[in-house]
Amino acid sequence: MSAAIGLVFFIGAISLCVIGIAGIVLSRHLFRMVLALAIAEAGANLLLVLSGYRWDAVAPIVTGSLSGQAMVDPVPQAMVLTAIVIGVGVQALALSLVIRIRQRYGTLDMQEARQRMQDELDNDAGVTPPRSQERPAGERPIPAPAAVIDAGGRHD
Amino acid sequence: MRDLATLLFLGGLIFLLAAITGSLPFGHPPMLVGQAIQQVAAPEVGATNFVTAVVLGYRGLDTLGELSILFAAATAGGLVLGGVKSRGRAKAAPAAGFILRAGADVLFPLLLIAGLYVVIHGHLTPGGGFQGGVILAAAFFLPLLARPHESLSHTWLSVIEGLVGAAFIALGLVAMFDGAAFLTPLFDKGVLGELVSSGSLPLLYLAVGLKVGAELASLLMRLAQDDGAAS
Amino acid sequence: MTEVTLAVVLPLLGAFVLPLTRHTGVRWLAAVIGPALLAACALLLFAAWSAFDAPYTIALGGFAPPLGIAFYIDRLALLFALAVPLATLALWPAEAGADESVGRRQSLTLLLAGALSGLALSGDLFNLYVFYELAAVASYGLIVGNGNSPAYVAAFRYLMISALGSVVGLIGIALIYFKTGTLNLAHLSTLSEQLADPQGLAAFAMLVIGFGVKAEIFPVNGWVPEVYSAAGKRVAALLAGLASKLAVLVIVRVLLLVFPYDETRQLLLVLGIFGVAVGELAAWQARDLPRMLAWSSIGQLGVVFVAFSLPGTAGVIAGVTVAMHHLVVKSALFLLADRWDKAITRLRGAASTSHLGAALFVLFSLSLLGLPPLPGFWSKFLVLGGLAASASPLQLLAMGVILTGTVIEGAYLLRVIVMLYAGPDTATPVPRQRRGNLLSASLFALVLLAAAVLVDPLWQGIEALADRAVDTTGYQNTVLNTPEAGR
Amino acid sequence: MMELAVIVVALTLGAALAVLLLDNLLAAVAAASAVSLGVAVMFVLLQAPDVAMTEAVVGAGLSGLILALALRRLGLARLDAPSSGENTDA
Repeated sequence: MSAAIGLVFFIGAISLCVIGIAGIVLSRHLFRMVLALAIAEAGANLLLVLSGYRWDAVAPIVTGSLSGQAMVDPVPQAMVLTAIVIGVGVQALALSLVIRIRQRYGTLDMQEARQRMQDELDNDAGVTPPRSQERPAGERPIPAPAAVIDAGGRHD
Repeated sequence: MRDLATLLFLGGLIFLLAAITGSLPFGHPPMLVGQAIQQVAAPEVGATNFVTAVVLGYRGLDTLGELSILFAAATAGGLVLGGVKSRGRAKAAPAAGFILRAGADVLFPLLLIAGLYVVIHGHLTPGGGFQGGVILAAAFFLPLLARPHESLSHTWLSVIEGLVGAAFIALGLVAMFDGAAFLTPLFDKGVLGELVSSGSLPLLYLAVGLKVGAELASLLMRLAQDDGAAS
Repeated sequence: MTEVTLAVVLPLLGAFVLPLTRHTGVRWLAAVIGPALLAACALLLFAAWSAFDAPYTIALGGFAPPLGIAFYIDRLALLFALAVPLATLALWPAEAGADESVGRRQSLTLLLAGALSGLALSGDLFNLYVFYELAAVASYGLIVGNGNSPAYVAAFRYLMISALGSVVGLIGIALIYFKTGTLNLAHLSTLSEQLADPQGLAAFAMLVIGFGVKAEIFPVNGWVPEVYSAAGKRVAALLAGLASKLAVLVIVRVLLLVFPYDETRQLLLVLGIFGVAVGELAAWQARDLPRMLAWSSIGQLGVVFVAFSLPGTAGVIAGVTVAMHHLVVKSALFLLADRWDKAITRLRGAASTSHLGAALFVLFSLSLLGLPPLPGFWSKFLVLGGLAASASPLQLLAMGVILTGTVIEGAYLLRVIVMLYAGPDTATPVPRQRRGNLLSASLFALVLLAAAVLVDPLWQGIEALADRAVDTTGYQNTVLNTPEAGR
Repeated sequence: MMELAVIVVALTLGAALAVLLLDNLLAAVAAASAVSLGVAVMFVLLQAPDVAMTEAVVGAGLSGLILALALRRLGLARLDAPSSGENTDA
């Protein structure tokens, strides 16, 4: 009984991890990468909670008498609490980066954003990019409003 | 080439994870630390919720680190999205409908009380600073959705953030004056299961709740700002 | 005994309080608070270093170590912890003006310093993970601090790679907890036989991936060149010089205490060899100074991993030497690249506008290459000597790769030096170095030269440090038999 | 309990796949919230009420709100138009 249920939860946790990691690696869309990250984190958290689960035990909260029912391990639960809150902080930060990237480069595509970043880095450094013949650097002009909005954001 | 590598990587990952987790002792964990904590947590910390005992007692430093991470995320978010730009917001945002406004008015006190309740009872029942803090953040953020031209003061939020974080650390430092280690619980443990018990734990959780609430509220407000560029 | 904890707590406290000073109206306070706290931490750690006689444990919260979080303090931990406030002070983002963003960057720098000290001192696996995440989040913020457009993309990619690593690392932690039911490193090390099977080794590999992102280890270092060239150079110096070393320390602690096996050492060795090969070759192809330094830093960290993969005290001695040398040299080189962040061909005649800068660049380059009186020679000598002593085929390969890497390194560094001292190009003069950067770089140079003079005492110190560091049973006894454990 | 576990895991995995495959990003955000809810139910089944509460409040509620706000700021929070394109410009 317990083994079968354990298997179900394990499959769930591992699949969530793999779906999430696959989403991050395969997706080119910035926003979807953030979503996939949340899924992978949920999978890892589930695995962590599973590591403290006893099938014959109750939640680690004392009700009534002290000795009695066996309890599940409270330590992984505490760690998962921490991990969940860390995850949401990182997610918010990632989203604000996505918003800025969209404003600066006008794209939500990882490859394109990265290409434009490389081009700009090469330009700033005064190096001719070796790939420039494949893909014209000025394919999409940098959106004009960026300079205006971020007048307060640049601190050089 | 890249696709092939990715596929190999994913296949390997699934195989690896399945093989690794296949023979783990599910349902019968060794629980070396967990068992020991369950035996001593009630007398040592005085909380009936052992998860709280672990979060604030045994692993209190993790919680401080976690608060710092939220603070770092909010600070970095401030760097990314720039400073306060709420002045230009008033003209662009349309007023919300009556239902949303009325709902927000009704929900605000309810959420406030619910959040505080969850925070204060964290050492007795499920819940605590994180969950309550999120509810508090929602309580203060909801009216903003209803009335976009009003704005919570960033100054106040940052003052709360700083003071409460410092208070958490100060509670930990007080113990060091007596020669004990950082974050050693203070005060009397009290009677197990009562609201005023488990020493300084409820105070720590209150600090966590306020800090999480302020941090998340400022993150939400940053994201909710409309600078008119994106749309 | 417990005041070493303050090295972690004070920077965090400073970071929380720093934004408040904006509202008090006392302007000078904001500028003073960070450096003052860091200096206090450095003094505190220095006092702990001089008073040190035997390793000891701090049980945080007064809970007996396997239950609560414990700090373990030995010379290895103190050395790295001491490096944190000192290097952070030298690379402090001191800019004029009471701009809000300056305050934010200073807050983040303090958070980074606190987290890195925590990485040096903590003896609990999950606590290490939390501090590692804190360091990561603080560095995302610092990277975008200069408001450059490329920095946003670079920071996002770094965030994604790092978050992916964190998920994998968390799975590794879950695996270890599944098998042992504890997170304390000392407790884990007493149970290390339980982790000597394929599952345990997989968990180690996952931890290496997780903590290796910041340590620029081979498969997860794709973020390095773009981040270091897009971010401010002081930030790059902080990340490449300091943060990477603390991540390495975490991996080494886990390796020494919990997974002291040939397989795990070989994993590090192989990853290190790849790092050296990829890093040096890419650095040779780089056309601008920041990216050249970034790739070369990957190569150098590869050498660090090769060094730590040597068994016994020899590994720790070589590893600590290489890591500390790289900390000093790479931080300083990135400081010099602040103004020389252009293509190498555009640096023609830079020596004529900034004599000191060029001289420092030559000094650090020579040490990096391993010219005999300089510390770089000793670090390379120790690694190669250790590899030659127990020459397995893989280690001979590592020797070959490191020697070839040194030749390549010589080629690209000489290219820059020749360019620096070439006749100046009057059309586009090279910008002068900033005073602050030159000052900090000179401080690093003084450290380097002092190390070159004081070889003997340093050698003895590092030998004693390494003896303690590999003493697993000593670690177990110190942590698990603290006074609190008897309660 | 067995049936419940199977159903919850299946629904959660389905929602997780939907997050990656749905063209509309707002729908994907909703699916991500559903994943969090599913995981929260699993936490309840695993005797972790604290974690379940946090996951429900943070993962399903707050994180969904953050994602939706970010989408609004990106100008992609529309249910009618598929917004998967790499070059979607508002």
